[in-house]
Amino acid sequence: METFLFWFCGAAMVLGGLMTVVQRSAVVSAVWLIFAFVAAAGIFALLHAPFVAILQVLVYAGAIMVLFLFVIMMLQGPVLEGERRRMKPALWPAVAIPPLAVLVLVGTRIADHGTAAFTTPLPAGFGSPTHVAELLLGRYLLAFELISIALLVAIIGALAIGKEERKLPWK
Amino acid sequence: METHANETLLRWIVLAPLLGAAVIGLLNRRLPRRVAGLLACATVGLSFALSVVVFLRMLGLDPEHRRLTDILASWVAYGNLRIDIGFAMDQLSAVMALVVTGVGFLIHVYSLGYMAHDDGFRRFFAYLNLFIFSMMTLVLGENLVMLFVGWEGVGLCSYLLISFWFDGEANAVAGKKAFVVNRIGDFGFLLGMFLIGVTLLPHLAPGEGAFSFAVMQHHAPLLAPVATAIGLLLFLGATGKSAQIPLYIWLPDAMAGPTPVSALIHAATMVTAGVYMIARMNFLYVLTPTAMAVVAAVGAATAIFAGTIALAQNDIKKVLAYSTVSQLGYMMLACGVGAFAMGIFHVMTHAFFKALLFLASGSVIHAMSHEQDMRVMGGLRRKLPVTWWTFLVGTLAIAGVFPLAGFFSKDEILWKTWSSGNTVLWVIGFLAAGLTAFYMMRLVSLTFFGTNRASEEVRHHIHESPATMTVPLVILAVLSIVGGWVGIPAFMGGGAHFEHWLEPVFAGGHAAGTHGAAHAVHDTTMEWILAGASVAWGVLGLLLGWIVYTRRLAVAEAGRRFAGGLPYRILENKYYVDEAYDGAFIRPGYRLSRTVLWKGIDAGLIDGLLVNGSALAVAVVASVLRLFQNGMVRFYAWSITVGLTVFVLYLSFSG
Amino acid sequence: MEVTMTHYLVLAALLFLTGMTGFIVRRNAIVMLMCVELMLAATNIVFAVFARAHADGGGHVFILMNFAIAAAEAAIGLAILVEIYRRRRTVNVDDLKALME
Amino acid sequence: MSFITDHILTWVTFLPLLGSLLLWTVVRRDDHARVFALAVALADFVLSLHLWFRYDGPGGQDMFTEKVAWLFGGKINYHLACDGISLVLVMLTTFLGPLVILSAWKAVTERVRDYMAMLLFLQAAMLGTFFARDMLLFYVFWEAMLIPMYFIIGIWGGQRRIYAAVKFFIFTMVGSVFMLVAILWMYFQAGGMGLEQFLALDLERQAQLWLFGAFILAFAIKVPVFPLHTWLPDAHVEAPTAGSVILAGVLLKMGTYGMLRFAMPLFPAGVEAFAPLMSILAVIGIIYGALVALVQPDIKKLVAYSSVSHLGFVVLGLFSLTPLGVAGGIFQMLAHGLSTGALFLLVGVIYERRHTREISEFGGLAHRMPGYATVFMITMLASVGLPGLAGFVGEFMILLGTFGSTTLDHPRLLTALAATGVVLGAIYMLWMYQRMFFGKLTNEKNRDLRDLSVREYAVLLPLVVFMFWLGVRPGMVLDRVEASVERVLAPLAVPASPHADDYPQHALGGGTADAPVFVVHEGEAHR
Repeated sequence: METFLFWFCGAAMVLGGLMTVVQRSAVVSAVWLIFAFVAAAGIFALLHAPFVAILQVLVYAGAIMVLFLFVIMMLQGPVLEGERRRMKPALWPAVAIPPLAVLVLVGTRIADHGTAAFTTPLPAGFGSPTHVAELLLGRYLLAFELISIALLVAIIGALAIGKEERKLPWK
Repeated sequence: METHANETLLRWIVLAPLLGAAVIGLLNRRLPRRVAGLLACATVGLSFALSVVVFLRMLGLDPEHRRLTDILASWVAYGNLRIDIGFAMDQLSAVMALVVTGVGFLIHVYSLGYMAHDDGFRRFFAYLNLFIFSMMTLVLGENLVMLFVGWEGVGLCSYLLISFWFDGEANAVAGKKAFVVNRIGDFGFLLGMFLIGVTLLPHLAPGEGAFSFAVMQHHAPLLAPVATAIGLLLFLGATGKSAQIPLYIWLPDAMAGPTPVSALIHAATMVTAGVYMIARMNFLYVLTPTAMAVVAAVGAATAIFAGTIALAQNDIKKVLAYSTVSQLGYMMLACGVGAFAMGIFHVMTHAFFKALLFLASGSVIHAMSHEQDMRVMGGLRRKLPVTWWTFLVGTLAIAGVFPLAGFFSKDEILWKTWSSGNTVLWVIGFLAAGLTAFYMMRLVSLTFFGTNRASEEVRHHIHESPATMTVPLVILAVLSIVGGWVGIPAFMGGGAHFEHWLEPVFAGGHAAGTHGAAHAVHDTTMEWILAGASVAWGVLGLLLGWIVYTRRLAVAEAGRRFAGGLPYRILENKYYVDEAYDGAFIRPGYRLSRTVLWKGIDAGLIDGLLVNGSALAVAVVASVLRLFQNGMVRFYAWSITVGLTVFVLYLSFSG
Repeated sequence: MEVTMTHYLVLAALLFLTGMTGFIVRRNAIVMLMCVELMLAATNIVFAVFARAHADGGGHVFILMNFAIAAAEAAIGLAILVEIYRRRRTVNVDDLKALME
Repeated sequence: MSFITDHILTWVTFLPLLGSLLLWTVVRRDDHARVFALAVALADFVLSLHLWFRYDGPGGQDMFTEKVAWLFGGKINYHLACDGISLVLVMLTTFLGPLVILSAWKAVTERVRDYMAMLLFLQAAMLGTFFARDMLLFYVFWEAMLIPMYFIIGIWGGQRRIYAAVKFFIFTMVGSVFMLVAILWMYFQAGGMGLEQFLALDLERQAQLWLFGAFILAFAIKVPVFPLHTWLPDAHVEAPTAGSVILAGVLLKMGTYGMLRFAMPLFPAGVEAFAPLMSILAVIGIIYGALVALVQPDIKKLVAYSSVSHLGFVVLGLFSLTPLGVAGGIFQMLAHGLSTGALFLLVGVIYERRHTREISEFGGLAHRMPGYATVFMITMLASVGLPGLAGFVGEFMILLGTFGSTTLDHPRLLTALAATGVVLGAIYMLWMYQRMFFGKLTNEKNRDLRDLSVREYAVLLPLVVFMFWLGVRPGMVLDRVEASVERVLAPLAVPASPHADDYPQHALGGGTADAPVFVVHEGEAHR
């Protein structure tokens, strides 16, 4: 069952990713990306990270991608149009070779050394919201707080950038 | 080296004029002119009074203990280098202090009249007071560095006062020239001091200041191996300050300053600082016959050299200036032959009669509406009676007519030169004495005899100077007559009091210094003969000068045209020494600095080739690299990808 | 064939390379941002894999951090894009050469 | 107050930084910015007075030490301390700070807030550099100085300000990079960044030579030593007045301070090998700077080249390796900071009025501006080393120290050549003065010049007072520096007795021949 789910979700993710890149229209790309993210949530679930999987759907596929779609809709015209011209064929190898090289490398590595399995047994409740929450508000409290500040700054920053004609309260 | 009596009055002798200078300088316009002038005179007068008080106290002491000190504070104390801010007065500095403050006071009073209508009245008196302060620091400084402080201070005041009327380009240039030439001398002075310091410092006991005169004298044997070098270096300093060959060139130009300044600084006091310094360092000079010989030779050469130039000058102050240079040569000559006391004696008498001559010439200039060219003077004898009589006294004194002050000092110098076996130097000195008499009489003749050659308007304004100016003249005239009587030599039945007074200071000098005199026969007959000869020679010079320039002007004209006028032109142009210095040092130096160093090395080589060259190299590399900086985000991303890939590959193959 | 750790990692690598390539190839700034999100998701998978391998929940916490970063990045990035679009009427990066010089 | 006095160095260093941050964030109006900056600078000066009066390290050791682990578990520390040498330079910095701000009161009208903030930021970096006893911390402060100076020249400078700023930046950066490499190398050897750890290293001769070269390059550029000086005239000419004053007054001393604090004690073998070269370059710098200053048509450039000359004296004093020469060098740093700082301020005064610095544009200024002429005269005399003013003591000690140096090859020749700089100094200064102030007032544009204002007097008079004060009472500096100099020079182990052998033993009464030349008498150092 796990095997099937992995191949299913994995294939869906790769497909989603490829379609995101290939599709000309930004809207279609975004939709494919949501597809990939939902599949990623499946992968997380398979990796015993249920809480993360849920958040992946809620935050990523939900909130962030909605934001993207929102902006695309807001900007309308040019964004919805496809890209005007394709890349010059002469440059294709330049783009393709590095990732392919990495893939070849990975392939040879696996051929040489085989695969590695998960060995460590997992405690009960691993990856559950309770477990993650304990860590988040315990061991990683400082990081948690810092990230909250980062988010706050991002909010203010986005506001400052987006506000029209610099009508900011402090200017 | 014994414990010296403490005398806290010394500091007030020095500081009183400084106080005056500070008050006048700071309050400036808020101070009424009268108050400023009187304050300046009062502070110098106070200095003089205190000097007299200390002098009298000194008389009451036994000769061996006539050294009073007053240490104010430690100035520099680092490791075993100690320099104190302190003053000391012994017989030598007592003489100098009395002369400086006394003559200084008279000249201050004189200036009240002379500068009465000048805009810079207050500034003038502030500078003048500052000068007295510096000069007293020089004279009373407890150590060589304090002396140097005063030395530089008087140089500064000289600079300020020469360029006092800074409107005129010439005045400003002359002031700068004086300062710079003095600085060249200071270069030698500094190195001499360093040599002393480095030699003595390793051997000092704690608390001994290396530059203290007493300490140096105590350790004089240590200095013996380097005495010649020190002596010559210090003498370079003295040639600057006391206007000896080759650094005399600033003094004649310095006459651009107000006349009281010429009298005080460039005749009576500051220029004798070099002589004072050498006399002060006598314990060192007696260790080095070579340096002494150089001092004597340079002194004699300067005496005759400046004397010849004075023959052909037309500016009344320039004549006096060259005469000063010449007289300073005499003083150096005296020091060089070991007769330090005579050098100082001449410093004193010269201060009287030369100050007198300058002040009197100032009176003439004042009367002539600031005209200084003797060719348009003449016949002033009747219109300026006081000036005329006092000027005559000064002339007779400088010519060495018995029994005026100049006779005793000059005669003694010549005698000591003769008796130390330096016949050549004696001949030079003797010739120069005749020259002095001749050109001084030329000056008198052109100025006071004959008919007045000035324009109608100027002639109309000729008047005798006010009392503030004439009273100092009279006092100085009296001093020029009687000033020499303190040193009537033994062979004339005098007590040679002056020499005996200074004896403790020059004790070392007399023991070892007058090497020639030690085996010379002390022949009073010879002394009489020489004295008679020099008086006769002087009178001859005077008569000749009077006859040629009052009665037989045609002879003078013939002299001028002698050999196509070439010798005269050379003299008139001061042997072209200024031009030679200009061509040899100043212009090439300027051109070197400008074209080679600045434009060549700085802008061309370093900046052009190295700095901008490397910048160019960077620019070439950068222009290649800029192909990559094309502003395309995607290109950047691709670059990162490639880099990352290479990195991953490297990692996996290396590990 | 049993699904091992390697499978997951290769999957993550594939996703990452896809995102990376997309970032280079696409000209539309919004799509480029989406590609960045894709790469971030790939790294999240790696985190999850190693959290599973070491039985350490720290990896999950890190994924959450990454979410926050991704959100912030998206917010700022999109805000900038909107601003650029207002001024330049385009979001095509080839037309945006202000970075040059 | 103890919360201040317990961390006095941190307060002194970071108060200006705090001030600059507040300027950027809180203060809005220009006139407020001026007053605020002045208040901060004055407060910093007052704080530093605490150091001045409380410093009494009898052995010249560090005091007021603050050490907090910073990175890598204490291998790199936040380590500030103050000894006599740091102390006097810090006092110079904090003293010039308020004056500089006051001098920019009216001269700067654009972006006043930023300007003041830059000045305060710069001050913090300079103070940190003097206090740092951890090499990384030192390097951070050292580089931090570049940033505000770069902007001060680049934003508020003259016509060619960009060229000058970039030139300044690149010159100093090139040197610093080599120094950074050397610092890192030593860090791995010593296992920590502490200065005392570096001092404890026992390096091979070859290594020392390379490291010394790297350090000295950075410092020599900063000083600047001939032939690395060409950035200086450009930077000075283009920099605004306050920038020039700080640059000449303090920044250049970073180079000589670095030599004394780091390069010389760390690498005795390097010093031994390079001292002849450095002293020759110093002497060339003295004469060369003076000669080139002579022909400058621009006052500011003239003063800039005179700095090259004066700092040549400092370098010469340091590499004489005698306590006297080194202490003289430190004293000269102060004197130069006062006199050249004042000269730049004076140039700024006339530039504000006439917007030109060509000497030929002036002449006869003494008529219209007697007060200005007087202050200029005093400053100039201090600069040429007239006794009684600050310049003399330093030069005297340097030359005397060099004259008696045992390590240089021809100490007397070098001294003689260096002393010609004294003569040349008088020439170029007096000539400039004569052309500017004397003569008739010919240029119509100078007809209506105002004399110094009260504010300008307030800027200049403290400097003038200290020129006199240091000239007459140098002891207040020398006493604080003396023991620290001995301490810094200790690793160099200079053979003490120089020329004692030159003298016949009998003249000395025997026995005293090997007494050291410059010894600190017992007890005297503890005054």
